[in-house]
Amino acid sequence: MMIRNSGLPFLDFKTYGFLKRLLFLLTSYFVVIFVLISLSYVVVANLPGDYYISMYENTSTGFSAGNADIQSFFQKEIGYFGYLYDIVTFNWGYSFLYAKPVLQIIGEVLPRSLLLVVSAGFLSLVFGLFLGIETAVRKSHPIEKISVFFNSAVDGVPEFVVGLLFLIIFSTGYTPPSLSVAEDYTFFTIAGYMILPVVSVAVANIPGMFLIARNSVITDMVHPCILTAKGKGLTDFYIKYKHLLIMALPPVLSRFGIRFGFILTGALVVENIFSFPGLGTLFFEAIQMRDVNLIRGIFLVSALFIILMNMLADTVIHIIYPFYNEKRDINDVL
Amino acid sequence: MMSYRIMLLLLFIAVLLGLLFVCLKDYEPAYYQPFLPPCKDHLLGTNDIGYDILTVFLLSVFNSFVFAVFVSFATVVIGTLLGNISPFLGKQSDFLLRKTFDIIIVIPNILLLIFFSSLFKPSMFVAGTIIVLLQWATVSRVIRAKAISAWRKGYIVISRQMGASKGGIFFRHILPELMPVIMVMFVNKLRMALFAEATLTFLGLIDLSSFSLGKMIRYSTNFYYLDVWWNWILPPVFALICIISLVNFFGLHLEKVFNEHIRGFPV
Amino acid sequence: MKKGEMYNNLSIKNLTIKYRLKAHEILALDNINLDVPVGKCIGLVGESGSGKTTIAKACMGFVSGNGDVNGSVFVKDTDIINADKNIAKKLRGETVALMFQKPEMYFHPNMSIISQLAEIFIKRRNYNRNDAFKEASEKLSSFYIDEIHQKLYPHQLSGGQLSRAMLCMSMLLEPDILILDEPTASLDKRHKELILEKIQKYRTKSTSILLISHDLEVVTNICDDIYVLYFGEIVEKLSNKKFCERPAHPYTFALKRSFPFEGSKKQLMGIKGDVFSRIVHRHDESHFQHVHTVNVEESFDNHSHIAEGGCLFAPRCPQKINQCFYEKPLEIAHPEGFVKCLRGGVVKSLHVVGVEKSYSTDFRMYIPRFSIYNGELYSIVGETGSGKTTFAKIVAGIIKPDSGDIFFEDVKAEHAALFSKHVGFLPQNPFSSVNPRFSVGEVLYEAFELKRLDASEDKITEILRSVKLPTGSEFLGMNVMQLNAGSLQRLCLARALIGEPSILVADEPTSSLDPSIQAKVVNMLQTLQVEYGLTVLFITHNITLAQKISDKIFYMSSGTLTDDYTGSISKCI
Amino acid sequence: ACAENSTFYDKVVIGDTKGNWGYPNPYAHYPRGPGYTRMSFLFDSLLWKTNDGIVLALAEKWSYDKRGKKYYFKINDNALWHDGRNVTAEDVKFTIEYYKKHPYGWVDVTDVKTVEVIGENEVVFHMARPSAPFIPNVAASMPILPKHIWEHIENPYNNIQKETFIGSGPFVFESSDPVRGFYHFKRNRNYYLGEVIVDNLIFSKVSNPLIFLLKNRIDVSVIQPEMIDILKKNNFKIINSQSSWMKKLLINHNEPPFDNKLFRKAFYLCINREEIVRQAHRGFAEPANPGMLPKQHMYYCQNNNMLNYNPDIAKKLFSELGYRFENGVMLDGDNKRIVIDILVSDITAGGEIGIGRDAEILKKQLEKMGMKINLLHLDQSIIDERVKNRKFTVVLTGHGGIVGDPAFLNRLILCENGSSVNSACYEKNDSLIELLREQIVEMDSNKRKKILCQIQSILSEDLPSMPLYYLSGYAAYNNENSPAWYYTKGGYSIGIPLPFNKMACVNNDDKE
Ligand SMILES: Nc1ncnc2c1ncn2[C@@H]1O[C@H](COP(=O)(O)OP(=O)(O)OP(=O)(O)O)[C@@H](O)[C@H]1O
Ligand SMILES: Nc1ncnc2c1ncn2[C@@H]1O[C@H](COP(=O)(O)OP(=O)(O)OP(=O)(O)O)[C@@H](O)[C@H]1O
Ligand SMILES: [Mg+2]
Ligand SMILES: [Mg+2]
Repeated sequence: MMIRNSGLPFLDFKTYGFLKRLLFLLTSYFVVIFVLISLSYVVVANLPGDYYISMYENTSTGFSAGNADIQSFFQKEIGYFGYLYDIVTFNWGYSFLYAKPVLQIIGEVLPRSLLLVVSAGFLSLVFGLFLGIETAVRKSHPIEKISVFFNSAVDGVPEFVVGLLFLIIFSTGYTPPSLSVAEDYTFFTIAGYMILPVVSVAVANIPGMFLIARNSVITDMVHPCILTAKGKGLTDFYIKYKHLLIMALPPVLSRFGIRFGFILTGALVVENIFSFPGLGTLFFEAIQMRDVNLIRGIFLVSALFIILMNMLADTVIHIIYPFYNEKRDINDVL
Repeated sequence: MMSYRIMLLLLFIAVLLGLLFVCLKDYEPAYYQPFLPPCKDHLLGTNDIGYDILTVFLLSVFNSFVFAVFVSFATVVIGTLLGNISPFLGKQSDFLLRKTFDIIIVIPNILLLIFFSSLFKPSMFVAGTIIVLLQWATVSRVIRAKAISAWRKGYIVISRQMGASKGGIFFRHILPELMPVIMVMFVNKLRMALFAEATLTFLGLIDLSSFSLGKMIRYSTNFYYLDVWWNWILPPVFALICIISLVNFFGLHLEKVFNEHIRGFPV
Repeated sequence: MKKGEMYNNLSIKNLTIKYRLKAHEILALDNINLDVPVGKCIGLVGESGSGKTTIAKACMGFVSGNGDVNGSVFVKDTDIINADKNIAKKLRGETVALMFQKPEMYFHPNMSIISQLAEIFIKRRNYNRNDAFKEASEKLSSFYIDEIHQKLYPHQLSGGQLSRAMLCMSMLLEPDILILDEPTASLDKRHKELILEKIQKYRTKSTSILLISHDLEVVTNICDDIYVLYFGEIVEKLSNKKFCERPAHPYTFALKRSFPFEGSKKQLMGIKGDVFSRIVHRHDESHFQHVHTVNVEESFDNHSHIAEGGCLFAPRCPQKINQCFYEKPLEIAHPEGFVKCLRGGVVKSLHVVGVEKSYSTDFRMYIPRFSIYNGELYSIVGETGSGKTTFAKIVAGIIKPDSGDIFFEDVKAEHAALFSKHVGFLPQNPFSSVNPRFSVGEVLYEAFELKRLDASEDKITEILRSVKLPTGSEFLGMNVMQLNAGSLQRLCLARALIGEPSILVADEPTSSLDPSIQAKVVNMLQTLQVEYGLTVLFITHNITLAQKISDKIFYMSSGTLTDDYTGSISKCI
Repeated sequence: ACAENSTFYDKVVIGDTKGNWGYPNPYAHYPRGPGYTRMSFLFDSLLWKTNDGIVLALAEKWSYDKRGKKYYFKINDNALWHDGRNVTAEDVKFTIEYYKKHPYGWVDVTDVKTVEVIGENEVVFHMARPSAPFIPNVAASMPILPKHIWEHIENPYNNIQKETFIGSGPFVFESSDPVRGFYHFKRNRNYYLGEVIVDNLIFSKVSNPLIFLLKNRIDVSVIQPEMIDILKKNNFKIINSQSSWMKKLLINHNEPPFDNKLFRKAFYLCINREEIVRQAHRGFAEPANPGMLPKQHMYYCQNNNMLNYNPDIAKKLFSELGYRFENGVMLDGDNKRIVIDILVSDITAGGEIGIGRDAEILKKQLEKMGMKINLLHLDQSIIDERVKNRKFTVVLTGHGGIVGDPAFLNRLILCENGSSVNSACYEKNDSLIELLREQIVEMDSNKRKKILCQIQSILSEDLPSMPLYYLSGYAAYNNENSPAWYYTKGGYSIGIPLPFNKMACVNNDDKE
């Protein structure tokens, strides 16, 4: 309040309010990130076994166990604060498994996973919203009935089931490609390899987004303000994709933020089915081999990514409608 | 809605048969020759270890369903309790709780589950508990939002103005108001639990010693190269899809029933 | 269109709208005909739920998804209801615009006010963004919404600010037909005046306004003609002047009486009964579908039916006759409009022509013309000895006038029986008007006997209950002298009401009572007036009291009656 | 010179379901068969194993004294490093020293005392003690490192600079991306052993080898036994190995009741190995011998004490030990039910995670006897750690390496430095320890076989661990698009049961 009146005359108070809320959001995200970092430290530090054991001990080769040289090389413990410091300074350690810095290896793999997750996520968001709006305004049209029926039927069917069904369908004719066989990366090869995983993840997630969006739109569609908009003589298209959309978007986006974790999960599983060399595959391997730094790195990166998506969703909500969260405040209730 | 009823009936029958098997027969089915094709004695043939697939299938449906009910029930109960607690405890605890939701929600569940299962392959019970612990937050978040908007409603403000206690208001007004949401959440979480069980077992993250649909799919897909698609792989896949659709339709139905009086007519 | 007839900007023809609900339908509008001529401002009044907003929306071509619509609404010769969607879209905003009733609901919650206005310019007038916002800002400022508030979101503005913004929005494209649904509902007096001025100014030669309001003051201030809507039917159309002077329909009349006009000190009394809605349904498969009304107290299963074709207002009408329940009233046209009433409008309960009475003491009273309409409460005040009681007694038939005629409901009162049938008399001093040896019961039995009615237990109970007296046999057996003054006066009132007289003449009924009892008796009178349509002639010295309860106050001065006592009251009373 | 009549393959893709096996240099590959294999295509050792037995590789000539104290190798004059330099005796000496300084997981060089360079291309290994497995496990396994590169490398672990992939093998490193399971090697045009007939060798990760084989996306892959019929129908060549992988129960000998020999025997008699093979592996496995060595092993001894499934004898033995059976429940002396926790790892051949049906069947079999069995499925690493710390009663686990030199018996039974995590750590029978120590230094193979026969019969008596079944490997390759791969008898290197012997890609006819 003080700032608004005196300190910062160049900020009008709407912007000020916006910044304040954003700052609040950022600090709370900061807390979340901090907790996650600590969690990753604690959980991983307590993993039984270590890289040395996984790598060298369960072999029938007769490697001399207890070789202090190797062991000490692979079993460095930096302690919690060291870890915090390293994380903050982006020195995320070294992946023994891939003999590269964790950030580098993640940097190599992340784009592929991102492409999978983000394209599937946004496909489902955009498709879901589009279908949701279009069917919601066509109540009791056969198309609406069919799409609602179909989407309700397949909503929540696990990605791996979709992937498996795709595998069945395509293993008879077109072979699901494996990214690994490719020697070169060109747009078309990548697109070719991506298509089934992406479609699997997207198909598994579209129904959910669709139903959420449609629900939201149906409630908003009877909002009197739509009548006002019609009264202004605006076109149907404009009303649908401006008025309806910005009313339906905040709840849909906030659900999307939550769902994003699930999409990521689904992507990991689909990676498994299609032998897609993404973060999921990397993570399984890292866990199996106890590549501690890589485990932490992947955990943090995925968590950060989910946070980022949530943040993005929140920010978009804020931009669309700065008071979305205010209306859910507990202050008036206490 | 017709198909919905029929599916409900089918699920009911399947669960009942599963129950029958659990009660009457030895819980573990007997060994026969592996990979028998479907025949009179084994309507769906036998699997790699020589179990009658139909028996395994029914037991799996039963187990998966019971698991899902357990998980969703626990999730919703915990979620509802914690989602309603903030109006009683105050602003600080509400803040803490909300941060807890936020943290739990952004934790990549699967990664944490992989962690846990690398410590020990959790049994279905333990895995269920972990899922509950990771999932209550989403329920709480929704319930809290609904509860708070309920607490803001005019008649509750008036009740409070007339001196009603918070507890009294909670049981008289808030809980009935939340009931539809809770039911819908329950259905959602039921679906989520089925989903999670199938996915995690498929990935081999849950102890594979009890029967479940995920386990069936996992084992059967190992033999994708054999002629077992129709009798072994697809039954659990379709059963899973059917149960999930059924749960969805049930949820849709509930939502419709609950929303009828809330929602206005389209303009 | 016939020559000489005025061109109608907006013309509603035979509009019927039904809302489908689960078990039944609601008949929101029933065969409405309404014209809004060019350059005119037409008012539309009626109780809540009578269908005003439904009309307003229909004029925009909006009917709820569950509505069935019949008939047409011509906007500048285009039937907006049945026209092509795109044509209707073009008309909206540009030719016809509606200011919605509840602005806080009808604004988009996620857009700032100014952008909701500016987008009209952008989309309809192809302005660029900056110009649109500038223009919108100017417009909003002219509606007294400052720049800070313009940028806010609907939930941050007060009700009044929103309604001004909504009004501004509806006027933005300068439509020829402006429909205003409660434009002043949440405005303070100053803003109300400013806004009314704006509306007045908006009305030009080519534009016309349909104003819907509960605020009769506003309606009478700016409207040329007024339509009165009751239960989805237009029951009366009348000019502003007539509305102010004397509306014909008992509903309009009652509505007007319920409104607190400026300067009026009368206590407000609502219209008897309540409406909920008019529903069309059938009880089960074997029944025919039928229309009937449902009151608030009644459930859908247990409701009163009115016979098909009866007057809708009949159950609430104080002057209903049997015919009202089965005969549909037709429009009775008069130069300034029409009225739908079987009795041709509010009847005169009492009409006095040229009554003259002189006493030997040089007192002469002459009343050339005096009438009370059904359900009204008139007070007569005046100096002592000016002839109030004389007049009262003449009306009650106690004194015969020297000359002149008295009519009850247009029937000339020629013999005593008519007087006793039509008039109940409540004397000044209750103690002297009952036999001190009588018990309560005996007093009432006597009255029943006198009026040649059967005094059944039920009737006595009912009559006692209507004046809020106990009904037990104990009470009936009590000697009247044991009663306190208030109870006794109420007993007298009950006695006067036996036989359902249409006029109650009360000659200073409260002067001998203490203030509290006086208040109770007066309240009772008013309740009776509303509930039973009792016409009351109230004689008192207490002008303040008269102002509180009367529709009109007459001043008696040495035998002449004048009604100019109410000079200070607003023009519309 | 003879290249015309031998077919030349432009590109051969080897499919693999796991994909990542580390980087193909000695210090960065996974210390498992497939990891070593990938490396072996780039790095040659002194000798190599094929179906002809031990053949020459970098060594042109070799000999050893009968006492096993000295080994002599003459290095092939034509051998070149991929960067064009000659392979010299110095490199060999350097390699041993380097491995001594920075132990290499695959090869144990502690038995070599010193290496003496006696000519430009001649070396003599002086042994600290005689070592029977020296030739297969060191000389035919140890990748020789180029001195000029590795002498500059302080820390070899996790060093994946491009020059660390320079070896002397038939293929030259082109690229690798372990995340994708992708390895690309190119033909070594100057290979000293003859013409390399594969131009591009690619290892690639595939999700389902069968489909990829059928679609000709890959040319060779290890397969599941049930795929054989389909592939045969499609003209694929099917090859298989001898029993090369063993599933067994590992026993904690410090923990009662398994510290008792008789109890172990009775317990083992309760296990129907045939049924496990029949039900869990549909016959595509072989019931294991209590003496551990499979039938095909060179040192296998016929043994009458097979301890086949016999619940009656088991019951009798249990009764002698004081256990009682009541209503199908097995009770101990204190009337308590016998409860046994079994840690289960679903590991299967190749270090991969199997379907894991064994435990299910095992549990059923044992519960039929009236014991209560708790199965605890655990991650391999956790099992390893618990075994290492001896925090278990019984573990169901498995390992390969049973086709190579029987030196592995020592690692699997004794509990000394150099033992595997899968070791039974059984040191209660002194004569067994004695015999094991003896067999490893016995250079005469006949005498060695005798010792090993004794060892095998003691093993079937004492049951330090309980072998359940052996698995064999199966592979299929496309006859037209890839060279004739084969499973090496006894496995290449220290006994790797994989079909990817690098010599299959070398046409060494013209050497004669
Ligand atoms: N969508 C709808 N469905 C069912 N009934 C409706 C609907 N809209 C209006 N009604 C009913 O139609 C009748 C007329 O409603 P309308 O809103 O026109 O009243 P009104 O005269 O504007 O009242 P107010 O003065 O309170 O604004 C009411 O009985 C109302 O309950
Ligand atoms: N949530 C809010 N955020 C920001 N400003 C608000 C909010 N609610 C109200 N205001 C502002 O506070 C002022 C007072 O609003 P309030 O609703 O109390 O007015 P009011 O006296 O009830 O007016 P009216 O008679 O028009 O209803 C207005 O200027 C309004 O813009
Ligand atoms: Mg209205
Ligand atoms: Mg207000």
